[in-house]
Amino acid sequence: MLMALLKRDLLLAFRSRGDLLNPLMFFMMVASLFPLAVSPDPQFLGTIAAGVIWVGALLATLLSLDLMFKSDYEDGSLEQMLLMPQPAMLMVLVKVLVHWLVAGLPLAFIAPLLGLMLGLPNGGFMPLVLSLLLATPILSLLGAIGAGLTVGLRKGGMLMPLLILPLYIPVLIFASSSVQAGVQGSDYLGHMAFLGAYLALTLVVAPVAAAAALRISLAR
Amino acid sequence: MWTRLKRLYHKMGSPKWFYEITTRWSKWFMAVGSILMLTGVVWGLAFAPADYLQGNSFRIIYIHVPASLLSQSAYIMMAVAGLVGLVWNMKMSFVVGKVIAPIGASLAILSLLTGAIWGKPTWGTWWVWDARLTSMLILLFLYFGVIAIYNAIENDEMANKAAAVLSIVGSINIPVIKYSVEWWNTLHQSATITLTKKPTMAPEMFIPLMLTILGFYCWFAVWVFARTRNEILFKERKTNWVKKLLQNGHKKTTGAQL
Amino acid sequence: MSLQNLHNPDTTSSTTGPNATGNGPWLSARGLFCERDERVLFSELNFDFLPGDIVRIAGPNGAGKSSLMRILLGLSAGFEGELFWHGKPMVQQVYDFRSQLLYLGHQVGVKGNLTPEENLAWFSPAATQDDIYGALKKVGLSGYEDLLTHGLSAGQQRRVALARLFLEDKPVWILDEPFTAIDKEGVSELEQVVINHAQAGGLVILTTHHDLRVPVKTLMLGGQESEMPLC
Amino acid sequence: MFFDDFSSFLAMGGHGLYVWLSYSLAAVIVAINFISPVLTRKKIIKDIERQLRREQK
Repeated sequence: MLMALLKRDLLLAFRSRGDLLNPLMFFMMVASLFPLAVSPDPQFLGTIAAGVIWVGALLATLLSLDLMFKSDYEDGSLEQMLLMPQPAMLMVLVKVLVHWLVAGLPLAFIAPLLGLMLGLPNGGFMPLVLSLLLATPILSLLGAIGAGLTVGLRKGGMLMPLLILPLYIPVLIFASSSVQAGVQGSDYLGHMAFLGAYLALTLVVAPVAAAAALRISLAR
Repeated sequence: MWTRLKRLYHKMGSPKWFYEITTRWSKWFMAVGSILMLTGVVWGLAFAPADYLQGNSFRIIYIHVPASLLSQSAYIMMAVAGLVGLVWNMKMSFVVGKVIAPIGASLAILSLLTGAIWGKPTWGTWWVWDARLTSMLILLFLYFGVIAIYNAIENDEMANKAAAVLSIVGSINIPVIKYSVEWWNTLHQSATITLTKKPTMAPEMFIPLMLTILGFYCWFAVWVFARTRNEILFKERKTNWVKKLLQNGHKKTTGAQL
Repeated sequence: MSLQNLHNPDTTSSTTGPNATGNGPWLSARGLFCERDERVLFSELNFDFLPGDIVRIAGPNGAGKSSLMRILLGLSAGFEGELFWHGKPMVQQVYDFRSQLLYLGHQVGVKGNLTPEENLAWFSPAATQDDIYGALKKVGLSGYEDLLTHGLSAGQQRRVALARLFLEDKPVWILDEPFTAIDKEGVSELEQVVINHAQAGGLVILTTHHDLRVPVKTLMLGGQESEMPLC
Repeated sequence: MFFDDFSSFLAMGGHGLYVWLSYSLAAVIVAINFISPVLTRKKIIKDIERQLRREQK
């Protein structure tokens, strides 16, 4: 049943490819606002590139989180999923996996392009991609909690950033400073270790919390 | 033993019992808290020596640190109350969690304001991205999230449970957030006191701080109890014991007027 | 089976749980109590649903029909009392119960962006393509198997979900207004399907506004005129 | 007493503004926390009494 769910959700994502592009386009737009707003000086852009790209990635993820459970809630599939004879946290894990594949992973591929546009020094590219690969699953996992809590609410889209952004701060700190470390030519293994540990923690906590959140949201 | 525990659990789940016991406790907490605060503040303001580096601005510590400590532990208390509510389906526990949120947020604001004011003479600007102030700001954001969820969900039971889940996740994240913010900003002064380590402050500076911390905790209890009693009154407004309570109270006030 | 009111049966059985032997009731409740917005929907509700039963949950609007269904499904925690599945407390048996359950709600969970075949493939992963085509034929959707569902009419979309009744081998059916948006012939066919399922030893629990030409047990909620909420 | 006289106590060695501003903000927030439940309580009691009177009629 979980495999079937995975297949179904990937198929659905593929059918609505247009929706998937929206966060990516948003990601690019946010990043290109900074040269316009602050300064196009390559020297200066290079120093803020890591932060800009990572802030953009956080916001783009927030934008796509609404899709995680919303349509399934509206057409009754979510009820059916909660009635599957497996713990709901497994279902949440499948949902998170699909969200990451369609919304998190593409960010890691497109980020080097933004790095070039923002004049990110050479040493920063490797940690940028690595940190995105390692930390976007965290964003999806924590996001699932927010999406689960707000799924039944009409104004949920406004509420979610408020609930989730504070939890994203450790990711932002370590991921963007890993890029800074790469730029300065120093070791960024410690940053990755932290991100890995945080990923492990959220992998344990988030599915349980998100499943509980979904049950609460559906128990009107 | 087990049956006694069970009876205690049922008692604590009973709004009437909670209402009555906290009415009695509040007076004591109020008295003890006020004495502690008065002594602590007078001692701290007028009698404690000035810091040899920061001078007299250091006296802000006697409200900044209690407010910071209390707003952090209030968040944890809120999460624990939520957990108890979710696991044992104890309604009173949810109520306590709900009333802590605005109090904790107000203390976080107090901590931030006093921190900023303290920063002006110390660092020369009103706001510095110091590790502890930044963590406190994020804690305030976490409080905002919980309060926003109470406002967004109309159904009480759903709101309580959703806020409980959020505060539990938040409190699991607090150590991670604190660690990462401290790591991010290691340039600043370390925490003023740690409860486990021997204080590096002089005793005549440290004792009044302990007094105001304890005093703040007592007052916090009074605030939580008062708000909880309000919630109980409203929730139980159709029960006989509330009606009786109000009638008795009414008689008393008219008696006093005569 | 005759029409009978299950509300408040003799209280002697309510103190003990239902017996756990093989032929005992499948789904039972003891002392169910539910209140919404400070209004008691039902209290001291006891019942035993046996294999072969067709149970209709009835009552005026707001009597708690959907609430009771959601409680039975385990989607709502806002109740007191105990549920039993095969004589054992439901809390320990919830995954076993769900593995035997087919539920159709108001929203049936059919995705417009999937074809009927793809929709059914995730509901019943074990089914082969032939099974799915056969089931779709039985609900009159032959030839629509690989069209996107949002192109179908509302009635046809519901029929996609109803095809699950032929596809999945689940003993317990819980159907919330299954006849909505179904035409007359469809209704009588569906009634026959429900009867067949019960005669084959299955349990059907449903709500409907239709007058069923099927012998059913009726669980009447809100016998007294429901009070208007105080405001 | 650490200070020589009352005016130096008020001045706080030049930091008077910061110290007294902090303490008055604290007083305000503490006062809000004490007063707001009392006001809420009065409102709730009034509402319940109005409800009771309506029921008696």
